[in-house]
Amino acid sequence: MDIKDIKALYKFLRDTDIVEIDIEEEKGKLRIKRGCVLPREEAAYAAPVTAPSPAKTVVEAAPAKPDNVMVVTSPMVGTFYRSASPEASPFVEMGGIVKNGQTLCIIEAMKLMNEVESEYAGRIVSILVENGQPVEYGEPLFHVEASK
Amino acid sequence: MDIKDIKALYKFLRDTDIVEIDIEEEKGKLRIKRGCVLPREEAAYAAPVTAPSPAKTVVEAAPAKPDNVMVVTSPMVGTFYRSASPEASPFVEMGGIVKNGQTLCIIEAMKLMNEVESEYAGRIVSILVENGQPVEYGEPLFHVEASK
Amino acid sequence: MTDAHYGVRMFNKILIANRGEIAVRIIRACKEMGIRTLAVYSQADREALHTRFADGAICIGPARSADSYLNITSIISSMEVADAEAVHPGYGFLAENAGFAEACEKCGIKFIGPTSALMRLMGNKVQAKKTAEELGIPVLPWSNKGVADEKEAHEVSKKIGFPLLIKAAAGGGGRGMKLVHTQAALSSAFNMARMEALSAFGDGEIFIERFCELPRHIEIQVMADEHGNVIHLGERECSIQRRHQKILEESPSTAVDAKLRQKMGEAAVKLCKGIGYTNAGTVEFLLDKNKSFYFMEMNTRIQVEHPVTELVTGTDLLKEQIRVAAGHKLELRQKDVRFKGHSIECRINAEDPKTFVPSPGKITELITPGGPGVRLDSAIYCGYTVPPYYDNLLAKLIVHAETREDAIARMTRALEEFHIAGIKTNIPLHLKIMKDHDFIAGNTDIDFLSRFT
Amino acid sequence: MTDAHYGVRMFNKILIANRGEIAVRIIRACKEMGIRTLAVYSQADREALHTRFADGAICIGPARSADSYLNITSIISSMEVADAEAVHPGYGFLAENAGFAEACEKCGIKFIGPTSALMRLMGNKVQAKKTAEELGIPVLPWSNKGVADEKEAHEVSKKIGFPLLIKAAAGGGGRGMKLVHTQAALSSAFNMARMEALSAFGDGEIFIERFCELPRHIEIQVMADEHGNVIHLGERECSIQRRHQKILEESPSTAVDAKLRQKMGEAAVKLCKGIGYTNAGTVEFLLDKNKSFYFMEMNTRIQVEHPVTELVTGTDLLKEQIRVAAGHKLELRQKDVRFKGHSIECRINAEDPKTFVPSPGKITELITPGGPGVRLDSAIYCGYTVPPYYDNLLAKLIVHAETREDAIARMTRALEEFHIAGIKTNIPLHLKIMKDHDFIAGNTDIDFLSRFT
Repeated sequence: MDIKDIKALYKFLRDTDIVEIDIEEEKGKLRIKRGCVLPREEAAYAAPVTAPSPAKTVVEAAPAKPDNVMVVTSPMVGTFYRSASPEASPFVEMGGIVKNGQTLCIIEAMKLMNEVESEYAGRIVSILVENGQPVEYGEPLFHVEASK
Repeated sequence: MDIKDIKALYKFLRDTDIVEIDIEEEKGKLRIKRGCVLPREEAAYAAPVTAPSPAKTVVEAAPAKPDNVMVVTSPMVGTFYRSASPEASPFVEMGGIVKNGQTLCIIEAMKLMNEVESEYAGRIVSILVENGQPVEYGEPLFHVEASK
Repeated sequence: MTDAHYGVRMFNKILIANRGEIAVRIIRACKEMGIRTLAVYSQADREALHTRFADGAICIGPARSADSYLNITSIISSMEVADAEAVHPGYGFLAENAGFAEACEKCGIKFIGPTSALMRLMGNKVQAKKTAEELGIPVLPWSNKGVADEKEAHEVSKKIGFPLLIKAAAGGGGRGMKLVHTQAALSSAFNMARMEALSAFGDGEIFIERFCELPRHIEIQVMADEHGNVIHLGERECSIQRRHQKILEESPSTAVDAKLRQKMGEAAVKLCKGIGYTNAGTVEFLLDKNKSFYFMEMNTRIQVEHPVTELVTGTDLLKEQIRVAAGHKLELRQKDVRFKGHSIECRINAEDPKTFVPSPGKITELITPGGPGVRLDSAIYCGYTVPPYYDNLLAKLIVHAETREDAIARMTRALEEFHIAGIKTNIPLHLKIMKDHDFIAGNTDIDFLSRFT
Repeated sequence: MTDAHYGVRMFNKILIANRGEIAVRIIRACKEMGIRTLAVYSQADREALHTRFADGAICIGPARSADSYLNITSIISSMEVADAEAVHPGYGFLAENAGFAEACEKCGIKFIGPTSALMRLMGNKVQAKKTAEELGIPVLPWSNKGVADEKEAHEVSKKIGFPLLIKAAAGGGGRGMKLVHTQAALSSAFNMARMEALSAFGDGEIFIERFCELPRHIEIQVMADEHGNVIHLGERECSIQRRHQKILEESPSTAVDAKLRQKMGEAAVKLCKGIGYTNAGTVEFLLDKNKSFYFMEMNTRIQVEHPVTELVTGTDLLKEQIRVAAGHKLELRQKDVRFKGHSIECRINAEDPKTFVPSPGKITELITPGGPGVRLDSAIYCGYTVPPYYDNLLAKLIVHAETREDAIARMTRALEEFHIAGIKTNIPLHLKIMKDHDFIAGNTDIDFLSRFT
């Protein structure tokens, strides 16, 4: 399993709602778990993809985040929704302009819908989680390029 | 047990043939074991005196050894004798001049007397072990200040 | 998935709502049973062993326990998100939180422990004591109900006599207790206790019982399935405590012989049957100098000190908890429970061995004991930083040997091997206990450690 | 000093003439028995655990084994200097060196093991086999004595048939063996074997025996006191070997039932009684596909894999060795030996798990497994540098559980917990074995690992 395979696998996973995948082969084991970003890597603009030891691999999917790009993280464990209902349109879109206090998404926890509001005014430059995917506490959801 | 006590105790021990002493007090345990010098400390001119953890203490009894002072170490485990028999006079004395190949002492191992010869020509500046005391492999026996 | 041992249903995935050595212990049991494990962790525990050992791990909040390990919403949400069927609460944190158990029940998640109703019943010390008394289990003379005011307290005191103890119904583990020696001191002590109980537990209910001088703290391990079967697994001697915190436990107790063990065990089983208890539990007794025992309280969870029972009975209480929660019948019958040898557990805490001040920080050197008869339930490794936010239990060192004398010799050499640098630990205190004449003679009571240090 | 258990004399101080995990194991036994310990170490082992754990330690030579751990003069001199009454040789190094045992006997030092005469008798494979045969213990058809030349070899081959094995009388553990399939290959194989034996062991004595196809390697643990009592403690299954080096052992064997165990045990005991054996020993048998067993050789020492026997029988073989050497009678009688549960040992080696190239160096990260049913006999710690001079055994991971299935599950989770960084280890190989269908089914023979890797 080389880095290209892992990248390809990761690309595939990003488009699904698979959270975790375990592969066991003769050559070794690979586990990919999505949605967990270490705090010291929060600035790394990417969700880590890790293969457990002996061969630890971290794939960084994007270049370093500029200083004026803010991270909106999940305030709780739950399921991430981009819109108020399946039929409704998303609260925000890529490239959209948001105001401080504007609702960005919903985190469903224990059947309750919790709105996540932007603490920044600016432009949405990344949406880091797919609709319907589980998120953990502190997991990055959006990158907002702050207005000057 | 503070450092001064340990130093005093060590001074006392050096003049005896006690190899090891265990003291257990309410305040803690102290073990002093003589005759074991770590190789990286061989040049330290002193036998280490250690109190086991939690309070490791190393007492250095003498200043650093000059470059031209050579160490004669024991080639085997055994008992150190400075003379060929209890009645005979010592092979060498403090301050005595020795030739390369001259017998410095005897190490008795399994009832056999093994003569230890000097590899250096020069003056005996330290006799590090007391007569009749056990020595281990590699333990420093004499310091010889090499002739120029 | 079915359990190979029984052909009965078994959980696919269990969430471990805890941290430290007990979380690791639960993960070990699950792994050996072929059950997937989901750890939850606070931001301070990313490098913790339970986070590393589990099959999956979800960050549930910041370091503060109230926001993470006590965060019921986050934990239940994690189970929904990761599709875990059951939750093991360990001890501490949410283990005796009836509200959490109830939330699990409502969400269709199996809480590995008794029902929330049973937790509520035993969580209230007045209710628990009343229940035990009604079932004919000996209790110390007491107020027989909550004491409403000073006047009632004085009436009760006439019946019970002095010294007496004022306790909070919502307390437990010694919290919220006042010892009163004279009539004169009663009123103010009563009012203080009520105020303290109200502020500490949000519940000012107070009761009074006779004070028992220098008792031993003996507890009986029970295990009950959901089909009405209850067994006991003998006693644990837990008298060596500091401010009601146990630091060393052993089984058997030097004060309990086979006959007394049977009597106390039967009392514990009677209580469990009487209330319809399920899963693992511990019935705590005081044992006085005349070998009379009195029900104190029941802990509705696995205990820190469960390994000493496992070693002398050859059982695996964690696996049994999980099996029972999945609806299995108890493997063992009472008559098959055998006690073999002697076991001692030392709780290795990150603290100054003299001042007991906690000592978190980075472990820079570590040599752990091993060899025959030594079990280490630990959550540390060399290079691990012990966070300052949680309790200071680093590891449980447990030994098993044929006799108590051999167990003490084994524990001594194991403690001597155990080397932890970078933080302070109570290993020197344990070594001192192992060499204490009273301890060696088996003369311990709940004041042992205060006389000793 | 007298042993509290018996009131009989016990040693004051024992010198441990070994290093690594077995030296630590011996120190542990001594400490628990109240016996002072004296370690000896080479200059490469100043930071080794045995040097750190012993009550005293003497440096006996430079790194090279021949100058230190095999240096008989230094070791005996250390005993005289430090006033040790007995020496425990462990396994390897001087453990089966009759000359060392004899030197101890002459110096009035108790060698913890059999007499030098018994070691010489069993050390010569021709003598050992002849002795066993005379006692009525089954052996594979063989030359019945040393084979002097090619001509005699051809005569023997007519009686035995092909394939056959040519072996060195001074060999053992598979060293100096030649497998011969045809008459044509016999002469050159015989001459090569003799030359190799002469250069490897300084003894060119050669014998021939029938080759047994795909046998299991089953060994019986025996223990004998100096009063004529001999017991066996069941078998160990040691078929998983690489180039005659065992890497995994278990007890009981899946191929041995109670009846066969009794038969093999009785054969082992008969041999010991026949030669007047004392102390711990192991009688090695080959077990063929028809469940016939044949005496192979006897190891006159404690084995690496002794813990699996300790865990299933609840005994402490090291302590028993010391007691017996001090003149005590055996604690156990044969009828009291009970077998409980299943035990597996994995030898954790510092080596590449695929190429088997040794991997000495500094251990930079270490997480050791623990929890219920896990025993670790180890000589490593985080920060320790594994020296390149000695064998590459880092630790023995041993588990005990009720059934073989449970033991495999337990070993799997323990291996998964075991994390060693800085050097390579064979942990991945052991994990692969634990998941192998043939292993799980108990289908192992001495070719298992060669088919497997």
